[in-house]
Amino acid sequence: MKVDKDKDEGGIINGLLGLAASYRVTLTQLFRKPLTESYPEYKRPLPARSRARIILTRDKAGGERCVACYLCSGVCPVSCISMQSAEREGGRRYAAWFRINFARCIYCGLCEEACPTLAIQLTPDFEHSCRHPLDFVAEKEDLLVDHGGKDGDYDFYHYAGVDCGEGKGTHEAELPPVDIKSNLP
Amino acid sequence: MPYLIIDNRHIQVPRGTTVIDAAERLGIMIPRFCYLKVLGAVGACRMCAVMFEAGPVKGLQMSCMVQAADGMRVSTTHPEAVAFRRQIIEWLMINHPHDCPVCDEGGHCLLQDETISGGHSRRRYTGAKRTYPDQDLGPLVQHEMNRCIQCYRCVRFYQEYAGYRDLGVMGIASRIYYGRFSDGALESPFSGNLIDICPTGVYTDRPSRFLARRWDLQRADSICLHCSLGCNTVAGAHYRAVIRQESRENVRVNGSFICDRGRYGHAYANLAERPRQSRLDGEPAGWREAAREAAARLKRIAAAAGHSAIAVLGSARNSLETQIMLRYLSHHAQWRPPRFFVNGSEARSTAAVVARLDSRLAAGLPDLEEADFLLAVGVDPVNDAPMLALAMRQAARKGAKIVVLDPRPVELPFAFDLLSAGLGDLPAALAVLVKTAVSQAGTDGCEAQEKAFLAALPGRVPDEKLQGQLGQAGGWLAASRRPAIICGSAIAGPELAGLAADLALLLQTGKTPSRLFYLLPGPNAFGAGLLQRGSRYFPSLLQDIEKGGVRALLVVENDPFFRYPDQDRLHSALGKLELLMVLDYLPSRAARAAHIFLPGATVFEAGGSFINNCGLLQYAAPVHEGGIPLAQVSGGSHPPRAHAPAPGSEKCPSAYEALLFLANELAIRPPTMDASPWSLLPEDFPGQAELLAHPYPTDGLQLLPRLSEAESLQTPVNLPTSGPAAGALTVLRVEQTFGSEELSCYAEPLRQLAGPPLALLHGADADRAGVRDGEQLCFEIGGEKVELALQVTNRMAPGQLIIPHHYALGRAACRLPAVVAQAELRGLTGQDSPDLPQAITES
Amino acid sequence: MTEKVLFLNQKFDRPATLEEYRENGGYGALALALEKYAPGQVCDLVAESGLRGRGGAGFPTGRKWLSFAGRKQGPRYVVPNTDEMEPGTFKDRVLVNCDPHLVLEGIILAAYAIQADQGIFFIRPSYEQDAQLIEGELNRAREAGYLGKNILGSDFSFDIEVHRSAGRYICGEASAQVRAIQGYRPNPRKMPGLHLTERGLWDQPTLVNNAETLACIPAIVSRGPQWFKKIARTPSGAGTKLFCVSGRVVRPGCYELPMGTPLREIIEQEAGGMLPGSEFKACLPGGASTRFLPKKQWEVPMDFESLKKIGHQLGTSSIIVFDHNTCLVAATINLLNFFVRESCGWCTPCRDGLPFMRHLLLEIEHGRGKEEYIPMLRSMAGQMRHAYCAFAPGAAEPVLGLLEYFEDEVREHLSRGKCPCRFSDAGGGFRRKQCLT
Amino acid sequence: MLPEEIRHRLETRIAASAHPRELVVDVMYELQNHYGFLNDVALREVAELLQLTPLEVEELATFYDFIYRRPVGRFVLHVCDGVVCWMFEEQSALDYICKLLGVAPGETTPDGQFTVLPTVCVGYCDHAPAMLINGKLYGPLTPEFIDRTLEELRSISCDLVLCR
Amino acid sequence: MDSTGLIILLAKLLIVLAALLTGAAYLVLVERKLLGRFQLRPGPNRVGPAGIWQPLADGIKLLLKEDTVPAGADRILFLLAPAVVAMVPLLLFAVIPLGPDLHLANRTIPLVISDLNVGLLYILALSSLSVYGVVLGGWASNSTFSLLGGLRGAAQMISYELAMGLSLVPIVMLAGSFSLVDIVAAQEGFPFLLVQPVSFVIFLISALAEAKRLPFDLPEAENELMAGYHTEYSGMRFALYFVGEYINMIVLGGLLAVFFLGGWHGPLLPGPLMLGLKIIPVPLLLIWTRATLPRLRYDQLMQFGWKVLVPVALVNIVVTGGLILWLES
Repeated sequence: MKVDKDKDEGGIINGLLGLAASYRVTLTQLFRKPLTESYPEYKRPLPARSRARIILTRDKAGGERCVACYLCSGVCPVSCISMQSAEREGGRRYAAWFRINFARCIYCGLCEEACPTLAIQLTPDFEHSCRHPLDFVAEKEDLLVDHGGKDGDYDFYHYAGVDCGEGKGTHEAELPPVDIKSNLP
Repeated sequence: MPYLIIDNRHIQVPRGTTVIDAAERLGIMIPRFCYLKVLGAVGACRMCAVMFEAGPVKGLQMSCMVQAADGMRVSTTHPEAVAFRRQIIEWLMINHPHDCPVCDEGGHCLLQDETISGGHSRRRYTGAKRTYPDQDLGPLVQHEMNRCIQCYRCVRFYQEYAGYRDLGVMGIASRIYYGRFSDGALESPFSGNLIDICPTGVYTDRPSRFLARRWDLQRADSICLHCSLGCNTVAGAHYRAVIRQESRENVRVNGSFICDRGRYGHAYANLAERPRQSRLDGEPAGWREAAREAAARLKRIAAAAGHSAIAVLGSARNSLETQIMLRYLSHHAQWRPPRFFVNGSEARSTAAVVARLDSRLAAGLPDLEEADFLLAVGVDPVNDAPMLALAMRQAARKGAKIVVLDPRPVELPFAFDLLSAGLGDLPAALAVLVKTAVSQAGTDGCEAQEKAFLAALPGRVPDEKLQGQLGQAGGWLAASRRPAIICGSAIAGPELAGLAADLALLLQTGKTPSRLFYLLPGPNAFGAGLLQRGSRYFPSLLQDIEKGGVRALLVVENDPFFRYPDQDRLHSALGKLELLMVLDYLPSRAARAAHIFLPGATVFEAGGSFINNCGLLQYAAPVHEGGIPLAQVSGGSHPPRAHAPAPGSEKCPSAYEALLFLANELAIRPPTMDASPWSLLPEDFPGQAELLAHPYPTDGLQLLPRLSEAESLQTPVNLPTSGPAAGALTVLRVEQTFGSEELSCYAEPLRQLAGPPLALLHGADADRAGVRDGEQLCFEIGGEKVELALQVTNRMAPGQLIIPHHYALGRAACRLPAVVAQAELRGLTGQDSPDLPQAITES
Repeated sequence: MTEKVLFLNQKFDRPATLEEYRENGGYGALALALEKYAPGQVCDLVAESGLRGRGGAGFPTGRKWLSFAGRKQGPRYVVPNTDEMEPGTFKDRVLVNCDPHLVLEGIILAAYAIQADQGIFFIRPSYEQDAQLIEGELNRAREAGYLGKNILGSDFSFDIEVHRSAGRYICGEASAQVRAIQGYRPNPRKMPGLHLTERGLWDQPTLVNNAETLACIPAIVSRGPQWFKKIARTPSGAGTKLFCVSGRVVRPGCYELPMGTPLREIIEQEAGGMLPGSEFKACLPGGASTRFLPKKQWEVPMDFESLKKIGHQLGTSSIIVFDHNTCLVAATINLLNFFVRESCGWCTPCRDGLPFMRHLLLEIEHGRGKEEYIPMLRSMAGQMRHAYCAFAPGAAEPVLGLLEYFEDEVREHLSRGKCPCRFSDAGGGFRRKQCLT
Repeated sequence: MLPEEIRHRLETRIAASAHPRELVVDVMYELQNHYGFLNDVALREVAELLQLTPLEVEELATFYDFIYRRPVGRFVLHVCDGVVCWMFEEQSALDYICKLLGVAPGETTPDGQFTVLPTVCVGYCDHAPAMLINGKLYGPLTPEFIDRTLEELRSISCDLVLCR
Repeated sequence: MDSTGLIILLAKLLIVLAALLTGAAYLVLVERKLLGRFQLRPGPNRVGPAGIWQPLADGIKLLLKEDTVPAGADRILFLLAPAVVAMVPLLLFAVIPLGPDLHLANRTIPLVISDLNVGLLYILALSSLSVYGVVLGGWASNSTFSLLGGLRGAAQMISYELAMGLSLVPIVMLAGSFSLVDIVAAQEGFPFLLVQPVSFVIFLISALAEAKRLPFDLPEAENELMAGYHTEYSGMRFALYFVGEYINMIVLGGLLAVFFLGGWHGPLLPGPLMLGLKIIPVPLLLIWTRATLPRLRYDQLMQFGWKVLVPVALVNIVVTGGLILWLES
């Protein structure tokens, strides 16, 4: 009730004038040219950070970046990501299979935030529609692309400190492996 | 009882409690890396620093190194302490790799938690990181030294706590290295605990490597079924496969650890060859269809040949619910009472144990740790029940004297005295030992009955050396204040179990609070023992089958072929049956031979209650729904998209539910509609009232039959004092840590560790037979050949031939009777000469 | 001429023999003690003398000995610690080489005082020559009846064996030394509320004392504790002390001087002053694990209390003298290098913290330092005092000294973006860095 | 293989000891002297003699710096880099010796004569800069002194072994 | 009534129905187009040129959609409720005179479907009936959203019906008849708007509220109640609610024209066209209002209805009555 009293301060005239002013505003809009871009005829270039279809990128050497750490599936609020991690020859961890159910995906981008290897990325490509819900289920083959996407130079395994066949101590900022039998003090 | 203040909260703790533990009691988790309650404090990581503001100790101190004292005021959040702990984390992280995403520890990593909770997020150290080469530590544990933060937990557990000496710390300064001398499998059967203990990912679970994150696992509290100790575990399943098992702390049973057999023995639940399809006369059939047909045939047989033509065989791995249902069903259908043991000796031993173990005597593993003298008879702890060895080691570390009386070359991770007595001599030797002890300690206060009993015990064994050793051990026993007798049932018969109880009672009357600890032949053997009262043993049942008195046999989660000595007899007998119905989850021979087969559910799918060797009833919760593991459905690539269940993946009812279904079909209605298993309990079942009131006690329920005084000291004292005639060998078929237990022998990594089976022979016998160590021996048994490498040792009792139950020995080895006298040995080999060389022919 | 206690029989070119030692009253104290004093009385004498441990920590020796009373029965051990591995310290080598029997008599007296059965002479590998010398002298002492069963006809039996170490500074720490002797990894180990004097070697009461400490005992027993105490030049000191002077002085060496002799006097008179062309810049007054002592403080009397008053430690009283040409940042790096290498790897501050500090100093030395490194160093060095044993706090001392007295020099590294020293030919024919300023 | 004589001597000593483990350093020294360094065979023999596991011996062998787990030459030059020696030669003595012998620190000369190792203070600070060769102390070092000493050592036929 | 009369009546019915339904359908398009332009977008423009076939496409789509009935719904009521909503405005139009009587082949054809002498009461009665469509639809759906929507609708419509009825009393007083034909006839000289501006405003606002359009669309407030009382409807039944709403808008225009703007009276143009011209601005005004005003809060809505509109309408009656008395006297 108190609210009304406060609001009533301007009086009926002011109220009516305000009402009229708002009608005028909408009316002037009516005669302006629509801003709409007609979509299929004209496709607006979207920023790289737009969040639409998800891809799995590769590192510079062409290897899969995904290490199947389950962080994306762990953080996904709609549980649309599932995978099975496995060990590749040489000790590299990778996804034996990797599946995103785009029918569930809400394109929130949390998976991309969580990804420690920059493997999973959202792209501006939003145009995908299917008739059958199961056609929205994308497997690793469907998700893998042959480029590095954003920050294509980063290679997790160069910094991770795990041996994937190149030997210990060969990556960025690593000392050669400790030789405990060394005679040096 | 010191009274102190931690973070403005008051607490009183027992004397000797460290401040870190006192804080934990208040729910204040002081960060730590090197400290583990069971391993004690060493103060190496410096992570648990807190501020002592008042009291006998002042200033910043490690809370694990300071014992709580009166008047202490401690602040865990003092800025100086927080700053110091932050600094410690930063120091620890300068060399820690950036590999959490590919580390299996990620998600349940103490280092991760404490780094994040400590707020360390920016790297100030600009130098390069130290790296280490890794080692191959065998099929169970994966090594990744780069992650190490040098907390020393692993060596302290491995060397100090568990007593194995092949993993240690090498190097110095910031080049400390934890590992073995060279690549190779860890020797300790407790190596899996390194995975739980390591605060980061240096040791990770190898069989489940890269399979799942902890947060994705379906986890539930479970019970280990691989021996009778009933250790507590947490099982984790992912994508319909049980992939990991961890220990669960229970101070009444296993403490904080479990053995590797328990940790990795769960593979049987995920086997590709696990039967998941019901079969009706060899043809696949629907579960209900098969079960209905079974009921129909049972009715027909009962009508034609009488109710007693139907017999039931349960097992020591049945859940208690299943056992109760079996008994209820057979009672109300007027079938023969259920049998639970294939081996008659096991059945009698278990009966003796159940009859003799009462709460005055029963000890748990923690009680053994407190004992000052341990006498183990007929037990090879590391092979029979590994966690027993760990408990015994804790007693040894506290200074207990330990004596093992066994025919086998027992190896234990601590100093002990091995008294080698042949299998037949065990009861007598035990009697001599205790007689010596009691007479040395004095028999004052003994009633006449006890004195008579004592007098009737044999005073000597034939072997002079053994006699001397027994005398010495008797002296130690007499001097001890808290002795415990550990008695096995794997090789020794019921006489030994009875005698052990008698002796424990006798010692107790002699004012020594002695305890008794039995091992049993299965995770729920105790339950079977309680419910098998009045029923005869399997061999007699076999006779009835052969005579045609029994025409239908219902086998629930058992495989008579796995252990029954005479395979041919068993085979022909079961062939005579009109109906052999098998309910199991293992791809067993019996399952293949069944007319009607119903697939069962494992403990991970159905859950169940089990009574361990000390009479403690514990409940294992179901972990997951079950079904064919996704990896098998998909064959490694991505699983099918459709939601339809894969063929054969319908959820298998538990044995209890299957029997309930059968009972309904047979119009045997349980008294209550909800059919709580406990409502079907026989009235003389111990703890029945409590079970009805609290059906699933969370912390276990001690179920020990009440024994009257009159029941004590009842063993017939005319004990055998010698084994088979000279020149003959007693064949012992023994358990092995890995590769011999019915369930865990399906686990591939454990099979790798089990290695090829060995036959053990005493040096003197080997000399007589003219065979040498390492020789390949060929045993011919009923036309089948078993090849075994011979190991000659003088640490065992002469006159025995020791052969492990081993998955690789297959059915031929099962034919060896547990004990062969001379004549039988001859018959076994089909030769007439009593001499050894004929029994063992060189290949 | 001051009183000599330890270097009474100094021959400079060779060790004193048993005969020479006996001529000067050697083994008289032992005979006296066995004859006149009960073991407890010997402990009392030592306590009265005010003798404090010469190994670095300065714990009152008498108090340590007295704590043996009432300890559990069974074998007891004496471990004379000759594992000095601290840079700049060589007094035990000189002492043993000068008068081995003095040390032996001290050990036997200590053993008598605490009723020990066995002595284990712990010697570092680089003193192998001395170990062989001792082994020879032990045999001589045995032949003369000072060791073995029923020493000098009394019912006291005691023997000493030599334990050779295989290196590592940490073995000088008492509990680590005990573990080293037992054949375990020599990490210092403490049990809450338990001391070595209760559970040491093989869980038996064990006395670990520096060789120099033990060498003082015969004089205390034979000439009286009051006499011993009064030799010192300051009331807070007691007895004499071996001062090892090394570094850029004319006559580096080991000098026996009364406790409380001023530092300047030791350097200028005994050691002959600075080398030509060198100026005193700083010194480490007590070995590598003490703080740099600047010139303004060099009048300080060298004893435990006086040094403590101005924020320094006597340590092993090994005076390492730096001249004005030495870059103290580089010197600290060298010291830290030693500590990093010799850390036993037991606790985190020592194992991982010291390399971090060395890294920061190296960055500063190589001109890559940042302003924030100075507070970082200061805080880390301060945190070191919460490490497991005294090793890491000792290692942090030079850094703390550097930041306390020579912060300007550190800042100069930062502001110049490089070390303000350059290489020149000097000192023994090798190229040497010299400060430009 | 270990000569019977050494083995016997060690076994006697071990049998006489109340705590055999106490002798582990001495046994390692002994076998190191015999083999030149403590190789894996020697290490296993130490373990066997003392009834330890190879790992337990390795735990100690890798801890101590005077137990050599890698091959060394006939003479091991432990060149002191303690602060006093450093003050006089600023790494140069080590550099000089390495240059002279053509090896890096930790390496052995191709003729198997010398191994150069930097080492912590050898307790010869009054003769800084100093070094330790097979247990014998040398100092103060100058280029000429080093040249002369190494020449002398080369000409010595027998091993000058005090400790290594 | 003879057969010709019946045929004529049926023809009138057909014409009116066709015009109303087409009008309603295209009003949807007009609304979407206009709202689009108010919001600087083009509006529907894909089906046919400028989207003129959009209503057709919508109709086909809605017809083809599955007609679902939620579990637990009161099936009969659920099915009937939309029909009530759609029928009421159609029936209302029966009493609106479209023009002067037409004389054709010596027959007088009144351009009204039915000239009830209680036409105004008929209107009030029918508009009360439409409350049932809302309430029953909401209740029968067995859904919380629907029920709340129905409740709100009932409260709102009943409240504003009062003001609406009161606002028409002066018109009756002026015209002296309840017949709409008479009311139109009474305005031959001047439209009542000039003498009854207050009534006009009250009627306009109440009618807006009756039509449940912005700013009075609380019963179907999307961001609170999904779609209010018709949340659970689908396909053609869903469409019926909208048919009802849009016809209602046209009928509202007709009523305004009849009561205040002189009905079909006007210069130049024939009656029905004149009426049409007067009707058209009303839906446009409503659409404009929808684009302009935000939704009221519920308490504001009730307060406005009961505390402002009803008293003002009462005062207006008294004043009008006084004036009439004064003028007559």
